Amino acid sequence: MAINIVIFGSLTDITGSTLQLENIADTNALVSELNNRYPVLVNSKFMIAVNKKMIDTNTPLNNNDTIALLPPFSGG
Amino acid sequence: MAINIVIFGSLTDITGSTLQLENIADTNALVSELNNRYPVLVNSKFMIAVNKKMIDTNTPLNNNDTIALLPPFSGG
Amino acid sequence: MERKPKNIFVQGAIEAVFIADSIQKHSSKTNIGGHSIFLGQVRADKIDEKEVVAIEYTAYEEMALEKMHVIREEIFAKYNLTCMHVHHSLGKVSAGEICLFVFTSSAHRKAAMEACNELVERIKAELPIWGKELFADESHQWKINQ
Amino acid sequence: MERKPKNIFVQGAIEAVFIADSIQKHSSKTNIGGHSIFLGQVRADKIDEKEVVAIEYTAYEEMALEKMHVIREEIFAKYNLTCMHVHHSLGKVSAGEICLFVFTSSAHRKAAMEACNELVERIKAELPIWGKELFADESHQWKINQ
Repeated sequence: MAINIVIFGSLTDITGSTLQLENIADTNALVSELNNRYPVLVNSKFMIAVNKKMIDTNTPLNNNDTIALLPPFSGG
Repeated sequence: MAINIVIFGSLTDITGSTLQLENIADTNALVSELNNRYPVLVNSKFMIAVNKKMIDTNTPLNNNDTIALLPPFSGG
Repeated sequence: MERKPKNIFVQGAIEAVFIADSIQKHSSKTNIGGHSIFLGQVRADKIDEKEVVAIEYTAYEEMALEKMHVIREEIFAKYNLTCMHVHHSLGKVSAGEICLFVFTSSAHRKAAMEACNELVERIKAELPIWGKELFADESHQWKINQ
Repeated sequence: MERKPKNIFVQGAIEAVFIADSIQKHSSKTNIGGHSIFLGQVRADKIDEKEVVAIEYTAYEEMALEKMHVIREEIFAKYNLTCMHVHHSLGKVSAGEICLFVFTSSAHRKAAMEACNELVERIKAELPIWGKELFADESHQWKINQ
């Protein structure tokens, strides 16, 4: 199972702007995996959107879902 | 003693835009004289400025004072 | 800083290109973070089947400029502004044209926005300016501010 | 009335002439009495002796446009507006240039002013857009909204 991750703002300095990961069951597992790969992420504040909807509880992931990592917005 | 009166807004439909009057001791006397000359003025709401300062009590008038009759403002 | 009374009056409508120039001039002030602009536009109100085609503005100019100077000083004292510009039409302004242009700028948006709103309210309430609403048949009615 | 999502994004700075054109277009809408405009301008902030020379904006565009569509509908439902226009820069905008243009119009000024203020707050808080503050030495820092 492939999930596509798009990354924005300050987080791109850590992870680059896209990632593809396999075998991630849900958003909690995703965060663990990301923290494993990029230990400094632990200090970063960000929200997660699954298919452009912001989520705030653990959410199961499906094949070809698009996940976005969104640090605090700073438009305007 | 001459006083110069400048008139603005809707009041100009009644009195024209300038008036010169003689022997008017104070603003109360002025209002009486105006009401005499232009009876429809009684129905008009306006403020009086003496030398560009708005007054709200009876005010003595001096030679060559400039009096303005100011109906409610409607700029913008 | 002592500021001199400025002339706020413009003959006829305020043109979009004048507004653009005014905005453009602020690009050299790189301490500005936000601009707030209010534009008053003449409405073609219908009154008893007759439509307003223009408003003709007159003012007690000297008194208006003195009062505007006081308002300007009070607004500068109250808000942390970089700049403030006010322009008001005199004479005939047709329906659809701009008759009032209020422009405030500040480092952070809140001051510019609040100052702009307060300025518009004070200009309408406190400046000796009158609008005469003109109809197509050359009759008129004096504008009343709400 | 159903409205379609509009593109709010502009490449680079928003030019004064674009703003003037937008104002000019409203002269045919003679039911408008007031326009409220907010412009965001890039500040040359000094941070540890280094000066911001530009901000580079990126966005999660699709999500931003969907969210903006929701905000637009909510603002139209809440305020009695004639029109609403929002433009935000993407890419590099130099200090002194305009990066945000919010434009609301209504018959009576209050609706336009309140809607404009609320729009600016919501755009800053809710749209997935990020600013990267660029310094002259090519280092950068990510902008934080207060």
